[in-house]
Amino acid sequence: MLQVNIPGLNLKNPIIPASGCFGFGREFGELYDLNLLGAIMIKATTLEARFGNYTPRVAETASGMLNAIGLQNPGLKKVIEEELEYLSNFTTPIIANVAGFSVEEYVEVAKVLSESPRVSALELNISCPNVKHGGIAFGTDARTAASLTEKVKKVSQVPVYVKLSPNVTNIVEIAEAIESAGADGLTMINTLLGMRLDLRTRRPILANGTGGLSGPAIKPVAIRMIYDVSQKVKIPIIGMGGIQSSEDVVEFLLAGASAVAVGTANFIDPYVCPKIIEELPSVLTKYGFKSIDECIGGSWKHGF
Amino acid sequence: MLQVNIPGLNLKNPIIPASGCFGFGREFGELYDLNLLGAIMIKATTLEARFGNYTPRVAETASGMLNAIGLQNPGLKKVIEEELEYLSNFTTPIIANVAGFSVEEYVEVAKVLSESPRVSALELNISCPNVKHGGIAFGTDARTAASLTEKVKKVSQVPVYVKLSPNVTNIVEIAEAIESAGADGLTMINTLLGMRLDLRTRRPILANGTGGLSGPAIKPVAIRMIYDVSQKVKIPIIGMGGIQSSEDVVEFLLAGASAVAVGTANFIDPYVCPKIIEELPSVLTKYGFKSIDECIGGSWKHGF
Amino acid sequence: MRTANSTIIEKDILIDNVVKISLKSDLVDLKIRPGQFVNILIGATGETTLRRPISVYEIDSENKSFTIIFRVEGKGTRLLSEKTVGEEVNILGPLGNGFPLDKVQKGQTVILVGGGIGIPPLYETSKQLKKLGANVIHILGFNTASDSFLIENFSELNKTYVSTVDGSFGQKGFVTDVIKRINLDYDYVFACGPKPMLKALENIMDNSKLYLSYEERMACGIGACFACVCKTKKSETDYKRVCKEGPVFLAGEVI
Amino acid sequence: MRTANSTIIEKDILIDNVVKISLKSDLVDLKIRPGQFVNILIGATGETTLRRPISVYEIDSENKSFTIIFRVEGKGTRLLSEKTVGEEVNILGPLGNGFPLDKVQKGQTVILVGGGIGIPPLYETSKQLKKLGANVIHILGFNTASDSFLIENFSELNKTYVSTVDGSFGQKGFVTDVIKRINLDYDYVFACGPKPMLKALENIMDNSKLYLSYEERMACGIGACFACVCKTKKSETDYKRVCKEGPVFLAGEVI
Ligand SMILES: Cc1cc2nc3c(=O)[nH]c(=O)nc-3n(C[C@H](O)[C@H](O)[C@H](O)COP(=O)(O)OP(=O)(O)OC[C@H]3O[C@@H](n4cnc5c(N)ncnc54)[C@H](O)[C@@H]3O)c2cc1C
Ligand SMILES: Cc1cc2nc3c(=O)[nH]c(=O)nc-3n(C[C@H](O)[C@H](O)[C@H](O)COP(=O)(O)OP(=O)(O)OC[C@H]3O[C@@H](n4cnc5c(N)ncnc54)[C@H](O)[C@@H]3O)c2cc1C
Ligand SMILES: Cc1cc2nc3c(=O)[nH]c(=O)nc-3n(C[C@H](O)[C@H](O)[C@H](O)COP(=O)(O)O)c2cc1C
Ligand SMILES: Cc1cc2nc3c(=O)[nH]c(=O)nc-3n(C[C@H](O)[C@H](O)[C@H](O)COP(=O)(O)O)c2cc1C
Ligand code: FES
Ligand code: FES
Repeated sequence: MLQVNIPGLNLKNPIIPASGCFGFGREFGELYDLNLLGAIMIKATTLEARFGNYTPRVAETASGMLNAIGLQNPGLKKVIEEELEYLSNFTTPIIANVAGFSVEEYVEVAKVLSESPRVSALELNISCPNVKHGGIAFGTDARTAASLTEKVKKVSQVPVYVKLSPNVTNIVEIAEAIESAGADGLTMINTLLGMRLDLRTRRPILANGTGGLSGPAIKPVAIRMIYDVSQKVKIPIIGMGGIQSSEDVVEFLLAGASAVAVGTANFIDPYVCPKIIEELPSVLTKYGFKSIDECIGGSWKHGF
Repeated sequence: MLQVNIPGLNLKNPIIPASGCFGFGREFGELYDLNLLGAIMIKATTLEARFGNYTPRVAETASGMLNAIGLQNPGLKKVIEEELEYLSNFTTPIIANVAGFSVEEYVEVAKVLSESPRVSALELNISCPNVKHGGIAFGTDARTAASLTEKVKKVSQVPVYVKLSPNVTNIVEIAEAIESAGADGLTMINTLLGMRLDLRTRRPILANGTGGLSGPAIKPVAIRMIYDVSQKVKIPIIGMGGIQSSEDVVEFLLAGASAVAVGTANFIDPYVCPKIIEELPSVLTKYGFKSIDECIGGSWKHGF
Repeated sequence: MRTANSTIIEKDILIDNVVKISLKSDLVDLKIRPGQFVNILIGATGETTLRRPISVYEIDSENKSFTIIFRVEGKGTRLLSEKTVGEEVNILGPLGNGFPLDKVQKGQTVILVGGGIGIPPLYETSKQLKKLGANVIHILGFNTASDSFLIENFSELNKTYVSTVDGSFGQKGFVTDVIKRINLDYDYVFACGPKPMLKALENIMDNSKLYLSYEERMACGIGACFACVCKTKKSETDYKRVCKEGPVFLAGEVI
Repeated sequence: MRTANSTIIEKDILIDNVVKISLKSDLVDLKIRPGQFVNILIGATGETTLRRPISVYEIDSENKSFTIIFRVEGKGTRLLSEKTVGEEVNILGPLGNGFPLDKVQKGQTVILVGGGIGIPPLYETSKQLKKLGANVIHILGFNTASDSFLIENFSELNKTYVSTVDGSFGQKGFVTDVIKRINLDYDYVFACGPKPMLKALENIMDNSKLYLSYEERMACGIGACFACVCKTKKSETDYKRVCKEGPVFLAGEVI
């Protein structure tokens, strides 16, 4: 009932922990069997190891949080040798999140990661708002995004999903450009740019100043963007932004997502992914669905 | 201590109910003395009367709400003859919110409203996300926004504040263009475009499909945008987006706003504006401020 | 109309998912009219942002309290149902117009028609109509016997007919089937219930005597936000606000 | 480490804004170590989204309960302080490494240095060190006498020195002033308190014997999100997570 097939990914269920909210799986692996998951989106990987931003890196907001981790990761080599090695203990498909500060870096990281037998698909992160150069700069202009997608597609051994930034005037235009450039799928949304100030210090709470807003607060924005984009592209969408429950999952599927990723909710309830996977069948039944496929795009497809 | 002077507006305090969340003041006038308020932003006015969108027009979201009222209003003539007439019973400055579906309409509405002795300033609403044409279309492109601002400035008898849409890739660029076009001030932010689906009907909850997201959920986005824009323009900003408390007000002032507007919170606590006005002095004192002026831009100005 | 922190002094579960709560509240001093509603702040912003509109079921001026009855629908009503005696909730009210009791004269016949969770606001209405000396008749509709509630309370006050869709209690069918069968003369009909019931009444009753209580999603509840607006026949832009000019409208007044 | 719904079985206000809460919890079965912390879900998302990290003050394995002591700082701790006996909270734990009790041998001297709200985690530490047969000495620092708490509890266990910044109780000045005065030999120092206190200790104590408990804003609390990371001297990109490799680090281990 929960099975979903999208390029490179035969998912036994549509629930995927979101990149950056699940590390490389080790910590959650202490809490439950990672094989329960539909797939795993691992933390953004850059060519070299990065420490990321200074702390504080997180701040709470109403029904959400800001983060400015700054793409901390052990670098491509260690990700392959240590993290993907650890993940070889599981059969769950791995989606590797690719970040960079130049086209060349993106291409190199994507090429090498895609060659790993442990990686089923790439998620091209052109929407990280927390680094000064790179990241979001590649995701807010349709031509830049398309050109990067094309180059990565050329070298990748596995399907390429491109992660869209919500911080744009016209997300449909960017999605269409990325589709035309050959992307196999889209993942959306990354975080909204936000800030909080500390009244005592009179300064931003985050050392980085701005951060990415995630959590239930942004769900309506995510639903709207997926609803709009899914009607204009043919490639599948992995939806995310504020998912906390099985009901939220159904809402994302109805909006037009084929699978979903859960980010911030992992911090609130570390068991949230297996919990949703367990509950999803009965919630689907409650709302009259016989399968995931029947849900996808149900809010705008005819026949409902 | 709470006094703020910005073009056209000598505010006895910086607290203003936001446009569309306060009607034309009559209903809240039954609850408290409207003269307590710093100013009042009245509901968007178009040339002709408009019914607006079908219902449901509102939906709840995590720490926020969606609305798609669709610029319902009695039309320019009635606003002047009936609503502004009612507001003549009070001395609080009125900021008239100007909407339209064409440049000509904006210019005509702005001209006539600005001639009313009861109107102290205009708020040019180029960011309403809830109508198919006009509204937001004027606010997401820097050149269109600047050209409209220029035309309205030519006919207006009072200072013109332009209300910015957060649904853009680069809000600083648009703010700068509007400043160059002669705007006297900015108001920001209008709502974020969002959507919610009803799992039972499998359709958007709002009859209009999408709606504008407001409330505490969007506060971090508002703070970030005001922080960025206020450092790049010289004209004052009236800040809004999720304000619920005196602490929130101080956060907006520190980010760079000179005054603030309170929207959604009026629905949660109809007395929220007078309550904030009463508490604000002690909250300012608590955080070591002697005046509003001292707060404004405090997060990025030197000497703090 | 104003806000008041009101204390829950009694709580009953009438049937599965239908809860009755009595509140000690200064709002009672403001003279609540039958058919009016209040707008309840459930609690923490984030969980529920907006207030929830609920009609007044009964008013006890002496005890300075009033009672509401509501069905657990979603998050807000669930959280409200979990509150316990002694807890405070902030309530805005009284709101709206209420039923036009001022039109009713002694000896006139008023039929009160309620469907499901639309029934509670008719109770105080019935009590006050009786005090006015009107002949009051209740027609209450439910889906099935196990869904029914308040039948005894209404029966104690005035003559009460009941219908259930499946015939498990009272007459099988809809309230309109009862109305057709008993075929009464009447001066007024006041009705509250699901939209299809209100439509059905419009089709068979004298619309100049029929007052219907409407529901619409609300934000402010006081007339300021234009969330709850209905069109009228007068013009393309003429409107009524359910929260302010309503929730009770003469049949045909709004479309 | 796992989550458990834990029931508040006791609640005390120690001084203004400092609250002690005991919880019946299955987490106790997982063997909590002194200096470890738990991550508490305060309640409704929206009001507080993230969990709040609080150290363990005392463990009662027999009674399957543990105790925390916290200061009301902001929204989360305020809401937690308003919870009553009988209420449940969801707790994730035990988290972090705790103090290195395994390094301490019978007869060795351990100085426990605590400042303000950093004092509570030293209590279970002291109890277990005593059981191990170590000589334990407490040095507790407060701002002023009326801010002080737990002095008696610590005094009952082991020798306890107190300093207050304004001299209103114990020695006037900082914990470091006490240390300089008593000039003790020691095998280990375990410390928890504000950053300036930890820095001051690094300056005057033998860093190879000094273990410091750090605080950092957290999201996951389990090592997955990289919110709470500190640099080390090893390289520009080497790091430790306060929630996983910490919160207790050897002096100089992180910068
Ligand atoms: C004037 C008026 C009087 C009412 N009187 C009663 C009453 O006496 N007893 C009773 O059980 N119910 C009554 N209702 C309906 C009641 O307001 C809704 O059932 C309730 O708001 C649902 O909230 P929820 O959080 O449980 O559901 P959710 O679906 O979680 O609510 C989400 C949002 O939708 C709104 N909403 C959902 N359903 C309705 C609805 N039917 N009408 C208006 N808004 C809705 C909620 O207020 C909230 O803003 C009345 C509604 C109106 C407008
Ligand atoms: C490992 C560890 C152990 C701790 N043990 C204790 C203890 O035993 N007793 C005690 O009183 N306090 C302890 N603290 C500090 C405690 O976590 C904060 O005081 C608390 O999180 C503040 O939350 P709030 O909602 O009241 O404040 P708010 O300012 O409203 O919190 C907003 C956000 O900032 C975070 N935050 C604010 N202050 C701190 C801080 N000092 N450290 C980490 N995050 C913070 C909150 O967790 C929350 O995410 C500990 C912190 C850590 C990291
Ligand atoms: C702490 C944190 C770290 C994140 N790191 C990454 C990252 O490395 N790469 C990425 O593509 N997205 C990253 N994200 C974004 C999430 O993958 C996700 O798109 C976003 O948080 C919205 O989903 P949510 O609301 O469920 O958290 C991060 C989010 C958070 C909260
Ligand atoms: C119900 C509703 C109606 C609104 N109508 C208008 C409007 O007519 N004109 C306008 O410029 N903004 C309108 N807004 C936007 C608000 O003025 C404000 O910019 C926005 O809601 C953010 O502030 P808040 O989070 O405090 O509500 C409306 C908002 C709401 C919630
Ligand atoms: S709910 Fe705001 S006008 Fe009726
Ligand atoms: S809080 Fe997430 S890694 Fe430490």
